[in-house]
Amino acid sequence: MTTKESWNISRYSRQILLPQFGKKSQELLAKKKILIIGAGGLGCPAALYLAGAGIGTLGIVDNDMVEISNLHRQIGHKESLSGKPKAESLRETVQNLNSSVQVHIVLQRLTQFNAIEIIAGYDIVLDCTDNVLTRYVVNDACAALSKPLVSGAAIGWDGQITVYSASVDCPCYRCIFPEPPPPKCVGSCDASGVLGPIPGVIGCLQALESIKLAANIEDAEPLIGRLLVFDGLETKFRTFQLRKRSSNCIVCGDSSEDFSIVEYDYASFIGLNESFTI
Amino acid sequence: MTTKESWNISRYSRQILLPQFGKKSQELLAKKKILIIGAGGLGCPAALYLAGAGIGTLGIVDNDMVEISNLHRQIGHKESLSGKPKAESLRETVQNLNSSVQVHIVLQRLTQFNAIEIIAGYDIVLDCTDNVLTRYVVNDACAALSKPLVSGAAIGWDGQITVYSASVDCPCYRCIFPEPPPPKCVGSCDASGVLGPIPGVIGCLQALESIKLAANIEDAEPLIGRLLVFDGLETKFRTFQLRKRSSNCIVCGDSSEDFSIVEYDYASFIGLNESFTI
Amino acid sequence: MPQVELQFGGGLESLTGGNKVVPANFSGEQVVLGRVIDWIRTCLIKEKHEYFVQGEHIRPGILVLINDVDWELEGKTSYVIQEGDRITFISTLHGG
Amino acid sequence: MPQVELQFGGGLESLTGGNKVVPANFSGEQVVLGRVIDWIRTCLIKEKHEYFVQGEHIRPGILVLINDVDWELEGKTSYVIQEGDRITFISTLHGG
Ligand SMILES: [Zn+2]
Ligand SMILES: [Zn+2]
Repeated sequence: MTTKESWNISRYSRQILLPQFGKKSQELLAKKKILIIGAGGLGCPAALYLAGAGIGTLGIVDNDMVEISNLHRQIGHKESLSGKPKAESLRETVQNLNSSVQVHIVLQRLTQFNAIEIIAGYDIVLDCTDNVLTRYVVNDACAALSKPLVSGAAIGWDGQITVYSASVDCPCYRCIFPEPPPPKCVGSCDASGVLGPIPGVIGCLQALESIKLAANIEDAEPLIGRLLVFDGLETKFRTFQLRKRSSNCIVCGDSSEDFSIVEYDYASFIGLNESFTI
Repeated sequence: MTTKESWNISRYSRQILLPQFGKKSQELLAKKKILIIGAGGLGCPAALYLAGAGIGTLGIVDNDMVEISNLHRQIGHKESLSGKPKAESLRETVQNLNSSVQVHIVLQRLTQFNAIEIIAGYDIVLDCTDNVLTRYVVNDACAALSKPLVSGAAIGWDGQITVYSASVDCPCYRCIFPEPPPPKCVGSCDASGVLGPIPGVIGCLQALESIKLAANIEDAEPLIGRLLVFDGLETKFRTFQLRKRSSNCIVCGDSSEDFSIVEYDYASFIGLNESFTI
Repeated sequence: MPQVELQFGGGLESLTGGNKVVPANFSGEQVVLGRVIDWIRTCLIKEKHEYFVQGEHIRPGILVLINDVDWELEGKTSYVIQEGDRITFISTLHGG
Repeated sequence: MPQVELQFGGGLESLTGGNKVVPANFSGEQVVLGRVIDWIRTCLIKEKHEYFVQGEHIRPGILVLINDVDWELEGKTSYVIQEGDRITFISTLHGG
C-alpha cells in the first residue's frame, strides 16, 4: 500500500498543503461516502469536484437520459452519450478524472419507497434534484437517518444553498417549509430556463460544503442554519439566518418517531397547498 | 442553415427561455470570440460553461502539461492525458461537450512580446493565470486594446473576481495596483495550496460575467468597478467598490499612448517592489 | 413614519414589476409586519396575488426575513417594524 | 473614542493570529486612518510586518477599503474614522 498512498499524497498535495486540511483530512475524505441525488446542472460540478478532492465513495442517483438541451449546464456529460443514462455518463467523466474513487450508480428515481435503503449507506447527501416532491422525499429520509443534507437549487439567474439536518439545532427543509408551494408557483429549469453557470456556482459550493463536513475541517463554518442566496444577474450573494430545528416538525421534531416515510401521503401533500398559519 | 439553426435553438432552449436572454443574446454569443488565458483551476470551469452556452469561438492559451496533482481542481483534464498539453486536453473536453464551438489553442506562455497579437482577435479576455508577471502582461495588453478583462484568482480557501477595462470609467489592474507585491508576499497554488471548489466557483463566475458582457444582457450588472471576494472557509461573499480609472495609470491613463508593452521592463517592475505613496 | 426597504427575490420580483428593492413609508407608531404584508398585497402587487399570499397568509414556499434573519425568530406578523428595517421576501427554488 | 472593526483577508489574517475581524478603540477626536494603520503595524502585528507595510506605507498588493469602498475614494490615510467604521485590508490573490 506504500506506493498507492504516496501516489495519493502527491496527487492531493495542493489541498494537503492547506493548514486547515492536511493529511488527516485527506484520510478522512478517503473513508467517506457521499451520495449525489440528481446528475444534472448541480450534480455534475458537485461530482467532479468531490471526485477531484478524493472522496472515497461517490453515489449517483438519476433515472434520466442525457439530452443535448442539458449540455449548456450539465458539463459532466457529452454529446456522444446523448440518450444514455446520466448516472452512467457522469460516472465515466468522474472516473476519467479520478479512477481511485469508488462510484456507485442507481438508475432509479428516488422515491419514498427506496429512499431509506439508498441513502442509509452514505455519510452525506447532496440534493441536486429538480422538483418539489423529490426534495421533500430526500429531506425526510435524511432527517429520519440524521444524515447531513447539502441542498442546492438553481433557476433562471438565481441560486440557493444551505445545509440541513447537520446538527441538533440545525433545521430540516420541512422545519422551514412545512407546506409545499402551490404547483403553479413552482418553476423548473425546463419550463422557466436557467443559465449554466448558475447551477455551476451552486454545485461547486455544494462540493465545498460537503468537503468541509466530510473532512471535519477546523475553523470552517459550513452553511448550517444559514441560507446563501445568489443573484447572478447582479452577481450578488446574500446570507440569511434561518430558524432552528422545529420541535413541531413531523420528520425531525419531538414526535418524529411517528413519521413513516413509506406510509406518508406525498401525493396529497404536494397537491393540497394549504397555507400555513403565520 | 435552417437545420443547423433549429438544432441550436433546441440545444440552447433553456437559456433562450430566459426573458433577459432570448434568441438575440444567443445569436450574439455565437458571433463572439472569448480568450481564456490559463487552462488550470479557473480556466477549466470557465471554458466548459462558455462552451456549453454556445460561445462562437473559444481561445485557450497555456504552455503547461497536465499533471496528476492538478486534477483535484482542474476538472477539464483527465488522468489519461497526464503529460499532454493542458490546452489540448481542455480543447478535447470542450469539443466533447459542444462540437459546434470553434476552439483555437495557443501552446505558448503569454508574454509581453506575443500578448497583443494573441489577444487582438478576441472580444473578451479571461485572466485565469497563476502568477503576477502574466497578470500584468494580460492587463496591459487588454488596456491597450480596450478589451474587457474578466479577472479571477484563487488560492487556499479564498477567491476574487472583477472585470477590468470594460468601460470608460472602469479601472484596469494597474489603476488599482500600480506597483506589484513583493515576491515574498505572493502565494501560489503550488506552494500554498488551494481547495478545488474555490477556483471552481470563481471560474464559473468568470463564465457568467463573460456571458453577460458578450450577450449584452439587459438588466445585468457585471462586476465592473466592483471586486467580489469569496471566503470559502466561512462560505461568505463580500463586494467592494473599487476606484475609477486613474488618469495617472501608465497603461490606461491620459498618457497611455506613451506606453509600449514590448519595450516595458517587466523584469525590473516585478523585482523592484517599491511601495507606492499612500 | 418608519421607512423600510422591501426586497423581493427568487422570482417574486416579477410581482413588483421587476423591482427587487422597493422603499416604503408607513404612518403610525406601532406598525407591525402584518400591516406591511397587507399593504404589499393590496397596494404594491397589481396582479397574480396568489403568488404572494394565500388568503390572509404568506403563501407556502416564501421565506420572510427581517434584517437578514428568519422572521420565525422575530415574531413573524406581530414584529414591530423599526426605521431602516430590511424586509426580504424570497421564493424558495427547486430547479437543479 | 471611535470604535472600528478592522478586517483582514486574502491571507493577511495570518498576521493577526488568524483573526479576520479585530475590534479596536482609538482615543481622540480626529483619528485619521493613517494612525489606525500605524497602530496595526506597531501594536497589533507581532511579526512579519513587511507583509503589511513597506516603510511608512501599506505594501503594494493590499487593497484598503472603508465601509466596503476603496480608500482612494475616501481620502486614504487622511480619512477621519467614524464610529462603527469597517476598515478592510485585503491582499490581492494571483493563483489560478
Ligand atoms: Zn424538520
Ligand atoms: Zn489603468
